[in-house]
Amino acid sequence: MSATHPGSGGYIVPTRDVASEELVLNMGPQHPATHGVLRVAVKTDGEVVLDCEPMVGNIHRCKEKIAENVTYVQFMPYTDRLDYLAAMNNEECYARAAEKLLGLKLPERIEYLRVIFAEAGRISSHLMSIGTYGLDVGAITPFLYCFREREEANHLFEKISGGRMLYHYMRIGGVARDPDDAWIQRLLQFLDQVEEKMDEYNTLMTWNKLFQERTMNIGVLSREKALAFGITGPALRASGIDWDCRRDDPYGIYDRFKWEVPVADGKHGTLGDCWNRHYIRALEMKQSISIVRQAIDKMPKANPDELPPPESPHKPFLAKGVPRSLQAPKGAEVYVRSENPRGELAFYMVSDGGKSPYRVKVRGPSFCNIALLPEVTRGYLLSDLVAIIGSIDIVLGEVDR
Amino acid sequence: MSYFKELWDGIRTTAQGLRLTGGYLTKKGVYTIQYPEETLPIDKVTHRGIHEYDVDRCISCENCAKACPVDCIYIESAPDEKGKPSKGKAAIMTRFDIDYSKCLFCGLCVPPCPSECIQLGERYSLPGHTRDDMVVHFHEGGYPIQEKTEHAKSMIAEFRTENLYEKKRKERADRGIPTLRPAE
Amino acid sequence: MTVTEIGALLKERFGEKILEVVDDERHGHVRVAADAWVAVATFLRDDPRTRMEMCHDVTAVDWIEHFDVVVHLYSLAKKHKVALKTKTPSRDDATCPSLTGVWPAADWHERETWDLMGVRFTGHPDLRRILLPEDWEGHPLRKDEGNPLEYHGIPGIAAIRGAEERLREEELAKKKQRAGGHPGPHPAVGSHPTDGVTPGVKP
Amino acid sequence: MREGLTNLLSGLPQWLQDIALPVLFGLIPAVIIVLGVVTPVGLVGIWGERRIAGKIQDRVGPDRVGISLGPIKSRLFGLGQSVADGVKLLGKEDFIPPGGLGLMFLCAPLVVFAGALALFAALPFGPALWAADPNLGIFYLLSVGALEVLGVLMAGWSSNNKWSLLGAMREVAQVISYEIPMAIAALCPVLLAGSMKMSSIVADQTNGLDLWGLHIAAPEATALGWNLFAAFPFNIIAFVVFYICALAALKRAPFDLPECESELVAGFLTEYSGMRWSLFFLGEYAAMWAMSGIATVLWLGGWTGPLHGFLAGVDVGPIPGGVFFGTLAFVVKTTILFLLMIQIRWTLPRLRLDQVMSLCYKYLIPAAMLCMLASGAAALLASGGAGS
Repeated sequence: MSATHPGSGGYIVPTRDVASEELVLNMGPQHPATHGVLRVAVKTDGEVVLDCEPMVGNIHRCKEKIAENVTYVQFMPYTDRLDYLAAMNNEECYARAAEKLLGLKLPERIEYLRVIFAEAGRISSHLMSIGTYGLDVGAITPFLYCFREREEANHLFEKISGGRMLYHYMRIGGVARDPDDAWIQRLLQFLDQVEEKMDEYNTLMTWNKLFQERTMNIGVLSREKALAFGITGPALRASGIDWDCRRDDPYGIYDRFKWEVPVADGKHGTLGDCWNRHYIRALEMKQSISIVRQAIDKMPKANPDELPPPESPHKPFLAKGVPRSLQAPKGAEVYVRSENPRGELAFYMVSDGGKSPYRVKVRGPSFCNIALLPEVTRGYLLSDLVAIIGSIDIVLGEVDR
Repeated sequence: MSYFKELWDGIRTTAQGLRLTGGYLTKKGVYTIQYPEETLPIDKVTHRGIHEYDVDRCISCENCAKACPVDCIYIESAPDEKGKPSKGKAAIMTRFDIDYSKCLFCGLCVPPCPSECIQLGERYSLPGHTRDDMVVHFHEGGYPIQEKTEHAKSMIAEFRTENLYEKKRKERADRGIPTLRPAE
Repeated sequence: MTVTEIGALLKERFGEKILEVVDDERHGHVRVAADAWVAVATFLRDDPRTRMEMCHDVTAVDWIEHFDVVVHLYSLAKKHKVALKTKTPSRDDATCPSLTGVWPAADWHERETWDLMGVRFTGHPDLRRILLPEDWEGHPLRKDEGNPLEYHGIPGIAAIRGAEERLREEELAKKKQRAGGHPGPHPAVGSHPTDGVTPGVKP
Repeated sequence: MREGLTNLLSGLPQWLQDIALPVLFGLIPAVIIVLGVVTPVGLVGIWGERRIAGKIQDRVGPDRVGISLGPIKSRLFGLGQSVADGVKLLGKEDFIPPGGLGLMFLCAPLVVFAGALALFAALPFGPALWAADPNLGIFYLLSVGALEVLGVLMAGWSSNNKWSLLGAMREVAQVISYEIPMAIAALCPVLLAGSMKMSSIVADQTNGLDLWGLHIAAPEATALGWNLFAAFPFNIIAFVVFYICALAALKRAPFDLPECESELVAGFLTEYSGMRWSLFFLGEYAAMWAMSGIATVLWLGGWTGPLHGFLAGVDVGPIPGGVFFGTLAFVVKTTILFLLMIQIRWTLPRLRLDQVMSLCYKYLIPAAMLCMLASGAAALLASGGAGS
């Protein structure tokens, strides 16, 4: 007597005549594969996952409450700590949200710098997620290779912003510092290095048969489910949905660049499986490299009329006319989203005319993506659960906020 | 047929992986550095480490404390003749504490300073056993500041010509405020 | 489609249930009466002209006398967006129909809104706390919610602030004493040196 | 020396002599050899693994702990790291999980280590350099190698921890399955040599190459006589099958499911700490080396081969050249296989349990059976060709 579990990944769950019990495993919050302090309560039958429930909130840091008590400028360093692996992208989104709320207009050079840094941040973040995904399925070496490249990105960001992980580089109405030519040259070298070394990750992971066995046809997320659960980012594109809000709902100056949005075509594995989610990230890195190169080519020099050089190295590089004390009009509200490495981050900000926002809501992509974990893991093995969590690529700083 | 193809794929990709790692085994040199002997270069201008602060140049305007998102800067100055906390060039700092268990190292305290007496420095190591070890009492000397800008340099020259450094040090000694900063 | 067009479409279909259409450059939204909340959402999802497949975000804003529940919708096929807003009846009766039946994505967002804002979503299958512990009292993002003094022996920020300040002043006084300056404890410290510095003690 | 001792003991009663002589001349040297080999192999193996992992991953690895004895100061490439770790682990709390089966928990690492230790007893390091050379050598080695399962199951069961239990169950399922192709693959050289005795299998590999009834006289130095090339190409496949099975039986990556850190925290090791934990590791590395040694004996000619073939006549001090270079050849070949195990670990991702099983039953067992048949046929042809 045996039956396939409803919604299972094809594993046969025997229905026994003998009395047996389900095993409830408490995975996390200090489990090595939960990417932080996620706790997943897993109900298993042997090694087959019958059901699971992610329990979040272990590092809830009251970010939204804090935002109501600090000024617009002061909230910027806190946004670094949302998705701490892609701090540049968070800052970029928050800066745009605040600028839209305050009605500021940006000079060209700042717009280009935003794009360069956001895409470099995406490369840095994807390096991390690809590396840790290798760790999740047991390949330890690609993790260190990815870290080597990420280290270069850290050096670059440290050189320009002073921080290695939490940059606080974007400022409302500008950036912290204007990069010089030597820095740009180094950035180009970094891009070359990543492009060259990506073959190594692909050899050790993407095209490796064992890795494919572990990840292909696992955790299949169908188109319909992906849409219904509000999945965004690489996970959405891995399900075959051609959507990237940088291209389809362009913000900043993304409409000026030519690049392809990588979408899974189901040639390898199943549409929406773990392997596709991993591979989309690898392809996205290539596209980001291309965007950064285009932006560097096109970036204009700073026009001192609208973008005066800062008086001292301590002062941020701001557009002319950005007031020192920022105040938004009463009742103004914005909802600004940006394509983060993990999905669409959005800030919903409401102003009551004061110096600090009246309400800030952070829509973290990881928060929405992790909600579907029970849907995609039912019927797979315990090992697959780890692979699925890794492929969704969550950052708990953003889930718990 | 797929049986043999999968077998072949497995062998082929495994061999490719082994060739890659084997290449690293025979490669000369490594990417990482040996930490205590070698350290990574730190950019003097941009690095955001533990603050550097000049207690004598501080005018006690509290701009830095107001700009701080986490309220980790505590400022007090000695009262002047009128009994109010002294401000301006003559201010005598009785307290300038930064609580590094709270500090975000965001650097927002640096731009508003009119006398450029506070900036983020190169130090990054502040080990301690208690939370109180994380509080640095800058008014007792703290870390000497490195002048990065022309403005700061000119201010120091001004202070020297007016002999303000000497005056303030003497006054602090009179008031019994400990000064750990070595005499120049 | 712009927000105005979507608003017109909705007005045509739902009449006076659509209270307001704001096509602001910053934030275009449609204000809907609470009793038509689910119907409007379902219409927006299913109508071939709108096809709002993605529920991006559900949240609430505390306007003291009532809460605004805000939903941000996107259509990937049509590449347009709209926000829906509705009022809760009052501050005490902060309820709103749940959208989990329309978009499963609303599940966790609504749980979060309930957790932090205290808006009760009727019809939600599993309305539990999500970010805060199960036994937490109150909803911290409400404007009248203060800082708790203690939670399971962990002192709240209000309690810590007092203790920290005293600790620091005490230490300063000690340093002054060592330097031979002002002798005696700081007036704020009190007679006993450890008064009020034990964590968890309310000041 | 032996005679002197025998004379010394001759005054004792006969029954005591009967016990004392075998113990003195058999057991004690054997234990010294085995312990003197196993522990250094374990310690150096752990250090080697970490250094190689470092090199593969573009970093340094442990290179600090060396010797500092007065004027002699050397980092020795960090060789002291394992010793330093051992000292640290000795100082750790010996934690016994509450609610677990205490005695079983304490014994489990000993069982695992004893299994690894026993492997060395029948491993021929060089010509006449072995603790024992039983007639059923291979049979003994394969049986003793499976002892480890018992220890791991004990560890997992007695830990009172769900992760440990899952790890132990995986280990049992995996290792017992892999015993089958491993034994079948090991039968190929046995068929070719017509003996299960380790020394006979080695001796058989100096006789030149039998290629499907065609006998090619090959001097020892060419290494053509190795079983690896016998019944070409089936023994190469058998060797690979055996090697993969050895990886699985030793729960090395990519088969390290019982202790895979990203899924089961640390599997059956979750609750272990201190010296007991390190015993598991010492046992694992010793067993790795021993398994490589078995593969060397079965397919790579044991102590024979180029090195031994060329230099057998050159004595090194008091040691006869045959013994010295034979042992050296064995150690070199075994260590190369050992290093390959390490390199594989740092290259491949981990398999899933059902894939481990399907690899065993779908690929390895058929391949091993085919190789056994081919080897049997080759042996038959060879004997027919020889006219015996």
